[in-house]
Amino acid sequence: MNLKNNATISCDLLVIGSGIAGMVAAARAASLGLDTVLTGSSSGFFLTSGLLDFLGVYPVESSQVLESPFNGLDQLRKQNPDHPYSKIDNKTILESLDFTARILSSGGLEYSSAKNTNVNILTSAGTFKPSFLVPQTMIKGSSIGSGKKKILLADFKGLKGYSAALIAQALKRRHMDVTTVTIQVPQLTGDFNVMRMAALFEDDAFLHRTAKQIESSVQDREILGLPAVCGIHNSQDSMKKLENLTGLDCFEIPGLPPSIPGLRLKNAFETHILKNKVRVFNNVKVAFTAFENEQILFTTDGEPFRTQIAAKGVILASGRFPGRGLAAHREVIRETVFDIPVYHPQQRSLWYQLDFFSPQGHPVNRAGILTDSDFRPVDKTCQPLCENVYAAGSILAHNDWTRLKSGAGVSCVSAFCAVNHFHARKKIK
Amino acid sequence: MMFETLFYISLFLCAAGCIFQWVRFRRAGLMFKPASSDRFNPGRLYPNPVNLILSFLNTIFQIRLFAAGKIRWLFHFFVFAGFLYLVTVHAFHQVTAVVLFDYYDPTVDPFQFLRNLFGSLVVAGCILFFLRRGLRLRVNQIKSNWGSHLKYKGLVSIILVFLIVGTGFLLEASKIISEPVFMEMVEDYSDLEEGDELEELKLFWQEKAFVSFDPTVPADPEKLKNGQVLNEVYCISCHSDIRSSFVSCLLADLMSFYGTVLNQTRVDVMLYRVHYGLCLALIVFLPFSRLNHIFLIPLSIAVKNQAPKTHHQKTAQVFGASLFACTNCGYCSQVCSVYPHFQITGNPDVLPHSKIETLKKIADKHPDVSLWGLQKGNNACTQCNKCTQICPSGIDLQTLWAVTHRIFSDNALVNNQTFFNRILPEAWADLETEPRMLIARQELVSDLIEKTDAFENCIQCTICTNVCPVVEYDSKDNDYTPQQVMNLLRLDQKHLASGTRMVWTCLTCYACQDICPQKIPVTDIILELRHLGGVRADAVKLQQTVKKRVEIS
Amino acid sequence: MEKIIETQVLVIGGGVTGTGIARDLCLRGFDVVLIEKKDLNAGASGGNHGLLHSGARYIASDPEAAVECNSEIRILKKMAGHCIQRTGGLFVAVRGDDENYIADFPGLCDRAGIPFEAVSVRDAIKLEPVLSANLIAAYQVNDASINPFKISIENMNDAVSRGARYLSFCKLESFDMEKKKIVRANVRNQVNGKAFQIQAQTYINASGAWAGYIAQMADISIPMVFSKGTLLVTSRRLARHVINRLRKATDADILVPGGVVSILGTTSLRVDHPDNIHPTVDEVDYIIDQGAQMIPMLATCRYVRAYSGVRPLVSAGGDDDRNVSRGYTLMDHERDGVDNFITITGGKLTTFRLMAEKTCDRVCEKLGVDAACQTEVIPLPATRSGEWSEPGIPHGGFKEFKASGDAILCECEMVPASAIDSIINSICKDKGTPDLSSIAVRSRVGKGPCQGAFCSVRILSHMYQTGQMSDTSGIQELKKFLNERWKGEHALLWDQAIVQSSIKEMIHCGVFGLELEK
Amino acid sequence: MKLAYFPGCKISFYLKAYGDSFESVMKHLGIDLVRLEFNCCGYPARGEHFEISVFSAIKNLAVAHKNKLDIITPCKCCFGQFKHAVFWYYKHKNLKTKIDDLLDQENLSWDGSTQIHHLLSFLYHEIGLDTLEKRSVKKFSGKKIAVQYGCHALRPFSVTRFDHPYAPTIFEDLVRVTGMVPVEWPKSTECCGNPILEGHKALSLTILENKFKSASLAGAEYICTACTHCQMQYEMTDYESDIDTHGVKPVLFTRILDAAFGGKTVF
Repeated sequence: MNLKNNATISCDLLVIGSGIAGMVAAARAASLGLDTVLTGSSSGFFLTSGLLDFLGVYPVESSQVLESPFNGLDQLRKQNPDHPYSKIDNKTILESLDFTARILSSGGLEYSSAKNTNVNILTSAGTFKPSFLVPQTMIKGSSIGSGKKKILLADFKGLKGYSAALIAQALKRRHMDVTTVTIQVPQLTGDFNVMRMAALFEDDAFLHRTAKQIESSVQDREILGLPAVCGIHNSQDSMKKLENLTGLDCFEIPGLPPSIPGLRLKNAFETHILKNKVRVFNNVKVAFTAFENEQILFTTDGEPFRTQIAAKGVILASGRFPGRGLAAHREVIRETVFDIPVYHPQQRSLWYQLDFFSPQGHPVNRAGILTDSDFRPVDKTCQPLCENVYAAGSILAHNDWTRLKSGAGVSCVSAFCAVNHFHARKKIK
Repeated sequence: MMFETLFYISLFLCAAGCIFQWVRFRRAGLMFKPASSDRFNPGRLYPNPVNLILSFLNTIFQIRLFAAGKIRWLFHFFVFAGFLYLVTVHAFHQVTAVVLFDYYDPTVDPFQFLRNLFGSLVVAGCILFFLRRGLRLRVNQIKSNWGSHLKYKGLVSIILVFLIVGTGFLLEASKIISEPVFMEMVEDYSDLEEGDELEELKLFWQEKAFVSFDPTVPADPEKLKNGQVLNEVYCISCHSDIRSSFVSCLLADLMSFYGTVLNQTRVDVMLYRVHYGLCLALIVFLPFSRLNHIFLIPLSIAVKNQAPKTHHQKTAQVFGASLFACTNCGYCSQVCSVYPHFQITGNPDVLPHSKIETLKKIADKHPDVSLWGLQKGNNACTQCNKCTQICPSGIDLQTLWAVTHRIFSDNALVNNQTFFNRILPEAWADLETEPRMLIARQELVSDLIEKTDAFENCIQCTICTNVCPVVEYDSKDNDYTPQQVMNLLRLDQKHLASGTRMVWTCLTCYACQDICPQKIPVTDIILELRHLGGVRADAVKLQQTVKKRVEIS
Repeated sequence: MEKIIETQVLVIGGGVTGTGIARDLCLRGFDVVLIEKKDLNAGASGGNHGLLHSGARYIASDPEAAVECNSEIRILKKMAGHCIQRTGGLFVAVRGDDENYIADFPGLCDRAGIPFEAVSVRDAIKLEPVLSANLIAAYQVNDASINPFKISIENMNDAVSRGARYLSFCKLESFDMEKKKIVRANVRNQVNGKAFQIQAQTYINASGAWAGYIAQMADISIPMVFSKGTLLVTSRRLARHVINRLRKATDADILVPGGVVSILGTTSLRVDHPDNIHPTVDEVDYIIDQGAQMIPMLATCRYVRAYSGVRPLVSAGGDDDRNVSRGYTLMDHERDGVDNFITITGGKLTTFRLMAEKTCDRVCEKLGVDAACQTEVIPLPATRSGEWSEPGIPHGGFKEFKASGDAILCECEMVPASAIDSIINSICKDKGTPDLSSIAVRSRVGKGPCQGAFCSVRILSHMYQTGQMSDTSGIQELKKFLNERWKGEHALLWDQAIVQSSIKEMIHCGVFGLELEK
Repeated sequence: MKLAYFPGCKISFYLKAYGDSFESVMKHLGIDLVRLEFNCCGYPARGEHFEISVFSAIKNLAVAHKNKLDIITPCKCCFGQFKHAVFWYYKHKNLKTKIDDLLDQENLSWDGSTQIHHLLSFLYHEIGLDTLEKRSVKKFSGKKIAVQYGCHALRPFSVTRFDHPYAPTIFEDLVRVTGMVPVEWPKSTECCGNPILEGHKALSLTILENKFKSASLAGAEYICTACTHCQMQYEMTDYESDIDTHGVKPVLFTRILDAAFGGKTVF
């Protein structure tokens, strides 16, 4: 990606944003043979859980946890015709999730689902979270939901924000049989960080020592829960080794950021798209300059090494507030690349509920960009803003993903479809 | 007799001067001797004969100087070659020419001609030197208001040389026109009495050799012919044609206008005394003048070639006298890699030739030395070896800087990285005195720590800390992690932040900066904190140097 | 059989006045019990600027209060110096402000004996570069800032060390009256639900805004007026001095430096009830717009939190609450037919010591004890338990404590695990129940820009890991704490704050699904 | 093709082998290297003195500009510093004015047009893998090698635009040209430790040792560098005998390439 000063590069598709939606869009575009450029920062993955949700709760008002996402999907479409899922049929949704799992697999990370049903994953707060596509290292944990397994929970002394006792108490409330063990890590003292912890899991000697420490607590236990720090580059192998050493089934419990499963996800996506010759402008912000001759022109920051990018199509997957796709001001919420009109509650007093944990969610979380059925952002008259500008991911309106548990699903699906639409339209021409 | 006594006295003084200088050089050498803790002790540095011969050849032909600067080489070569001849063949003719050539006499050719030739070479060289100075052709045009003391060094020596050769020419000329000398010669080497014959010889010398007689001998072609015959009888065996001493001849021609007066005042005797006196002065002055580089350069080159081969070993010791081989030609500073450093800060001690001067002062326990400036300047050195390569004196500057650096470290005048390694950030932040230096130094900075939007967006996610190799490998000693440093800034604790170990151990690998989800320029901020801490530390150290100065020298 | 606690004096209310009274009484040799329905400073004592007035603010409206402030600030600086930052204050006027008031200011100050110094506009801006370029006048006065949490904690600690008992989360339910006297107070522990009784000779109602409700239990009616004030906390300190607007006291005209932050306030809004108040979006916007006239940066800077307090005022008629005297009200209810009951309410943070002194004088009088007030002469000792309530200044010896294996649990305010442990210890010593909220009262936990997103979980995990917590209430605890934080957060969410709150929601709702937990 | 050769400060004394092999490689490729009167790139002053670090770099660029040449450097730190300086030169208007004044005094000026090449990016983008492949007469098939990217070229990407800051590929691609097999090792983009060698030697060497260990675990025989400072750091093993290299040898990329091209280098 060495670029000369003031170089101009052109491409078929520019993907703005390196979150899940951006990555899936770039991967899809590459698989369709499109010349693709990806910009944005992928470090947001550190803040994700590493789980790929689809639809976990609906309706949110009644906190209805869905056994199968498809159970709620029809109702969602009926009640909320503007939700991204309402623009896609079930087949395409499954196709896109399958595609995502495949590209992750090609990037070295296995994800699996439980036959069109949600998987309930234990989190480090002691809660269960419905998810859909789950990393191999966590999937075994779904079996504890039945309450019949004898569980052993391990934590590491000094690992902040994770306590086996806390989870155990929460599980006891659900009448589960659970014991805990704390593992000492002599290599790490004081205030150590998660990455170091995770890197240790790639060391066989450490695994042996850990297994040894657990040994006395194993007794009648059947399954072992660990914080989600079991290896960075080779987590599946580390997990398998640990299972062999302890004789227990092992699963990871996702928790506070910075999240190692998120990092694995980032690595897998990046490996895949770089392998497929997507050009990546990491941590570079692009500014929209003009529509010109059916091309959309951008410049990157960083004078005088400013690069002009001329793209035939754009996938706007810049995310919400944390990804800086949307910017909230005291009076108004703006979209940061094209300044597309953003749907949001007019007065700021209406943005948030008084209860942080209000089941129906905060209205501002349904703010976002309105699109047509092809995921093209529309203006006030509901006309597409531009022939070849598409939006995908969390920037889309009417998707309160933290409540619906639909974050990754909407990202994968909308990105996948948006690229398909772009590709179809390009072929016709 | 008196002249000889004076000669021996001056030789004695010269020897004493040499001893004095030797002691001085040794003392400088002691400053650069290896510390007992050093792993590499190169032993004592003495030149071996081969190296000495090689460097002697360099001295004669000044090969290194030729490589560095042609004009400079030219006048050096003129002066050196000319003066070398004059000293060996003319001044010490009794031990050289007289012994080697049985027909030697200063007034016969080729000696008379060669003396003039080499003398004029010296004069030409000197004139070139003065012209170059006067026309500011000097290569070292470093604009600064410092170091006027450097400008006049060497000027004394060249003037002395010029005066010696100049008076030599004048002496020769004055002898040529001198009637008394002529009369003495006639008395000593002929049997001529007052009369026509003498008159004829006088006429011949008056016409052909510019001797001024009082009264003037009237011209007569017949007598002149006779005079020539007489000349062939009495004089020609010791006097070649006067015109082969082309410079003196010219001068004599000019002087003969005032011949009578000059002869009456015995100006030749006077000039002889002046000429001789100047030569003695040169001998006495030799150990202290710039001219000593004639001896020191070969010595320093010989030692440099002698020293151990690896740089690490070399840093153990520097030959003290090589400091004094520096002629302040300034070529080193001209090629210095960190010259822009000097351009921005104006600290002369960034530049090699000024650093040497300061080091000499330290070696001499000079009371007025800016150790701080030298330390700053020396720290800026990138060890690019360019100065060493170009140095016409062949001083091992590269090693010199390394050793100087070590001396500072040994004397607790450490660089900022080490300085902050020894300080507790809390104590550093509590430092009451906001040094005046801070206000005095108007610098442009990237300004990130003053702009809240650079770091305020930190969400304390600790991703930067997680990717930081320093945090990973230095967990025992590290204090604040990168995101904590950012947080300190938010808490308005920039001085505390600038004193943290994290800031000074940072590898500047930018891993944190490129992964920050909030795009906080973590590394750039850390670098700026270093800058801030550095400025403050400099001020603190400046106060310390006053105390340290005594100890170091 | 219900437990009965016997004591000489029962103080109701653990605000700065209540704790001040408890200490004052202890110094005079009384046996004291203090009950508080929540935790220290749960009311107005915890919801103010933390400003010690020089008095200059009241010179026109309430000269008497101005004189009181002036003398109290001197005493407090001497007696409780470790809780006070000698920031100094500025009174500044901008173009458009009432020029008559500006002109009268020096004269009024002189009359009240309040030291001041006129400062040129240029010097004022040099002192505080954040000030508006529209400045027209400036005076320097002796304002200071105080850490109200620290002063309460220290007062209570000193009282406890002198024999007082502090019962937190104990709510007064009713009085048992007999013959013009209160004989017993019925109290219920809010944590475990157990009821008990306290028998005292004298009962002091120092419950601030709730004074009316407490008095009601003794069949006494106090005409309370509740004036809600909202304040905003900036994410970093903007100014070194307290900056007052030089105008007739009104809304959003004071910016107080509180350690590493600045606090902007306040408003005055009549409310019906002192409970469940929280800042609203309209108030926030109004405060910012007003403040920005004086300090333009306030329009763009980041705010981490807004909070509201209720001023307990005793009505004297009239509509504008600012006209109601900010002076304190001391009522001996003998006149209302209850002999051993005293109410102290109203007043200001600055004069809390004086209020305590006057109250205690009355107690002495009633009980016929001859003991002089000593809070004027015995300095308040500094203890370690108040230490971590200091805003964010990182504590010394960071390196050593890191080497000893201590971990930072709250990154924003740099609170290490050892601090949490010592806070928990001191709470346990007071027979309290350590939870996230009570730790938050005693430290800076949750008060930084992340507003509890990370530290809540870390501290909770730490408490479980070390066995300081072992029941199933963890998730509820977490939700309660975060919701408490949310009250002060939701009205301020735009720009960077919304980014951070989104991340908080991502963690606690998106990943943990806490909203699904009942 | 003519390029201004910016060797950096350390090569001439500490790492002659790099300079020699670099020049040899360039000669093979028909690149005419011009030596100009350059000064330090300003990297050592980064963090020490902002103005100096930027001015030094811009002055070099101005010298190259005067000669109408683009710059090529074999050192990652020099490369990164040039980019970094240019970034600040344009960002900081007061600094630009001051530097322009100083340049003006020496009859220099810079308009931003000078291209800055690092050895690797130059080979990859300007020469091309095909050409290199064709020129490689000797292949070192099967030798496993770990490549060391240098931090200052990689990051921050928005300034250097070298390659992906965490998953770079160009070095691996270039190494493959010689028939060597680049191994995947987690520390390929991590710092070598050189910047703190003086101030925190022990830590610096710990970092170094861990790099050797990591490369060895990945099965590499060599660690390949294309940066003066990285190579100097790895060569610390020559002076500190107690560093455990795990049998991994540091090698300069240009030496491999020179050998592959049939140059004088014996490898």
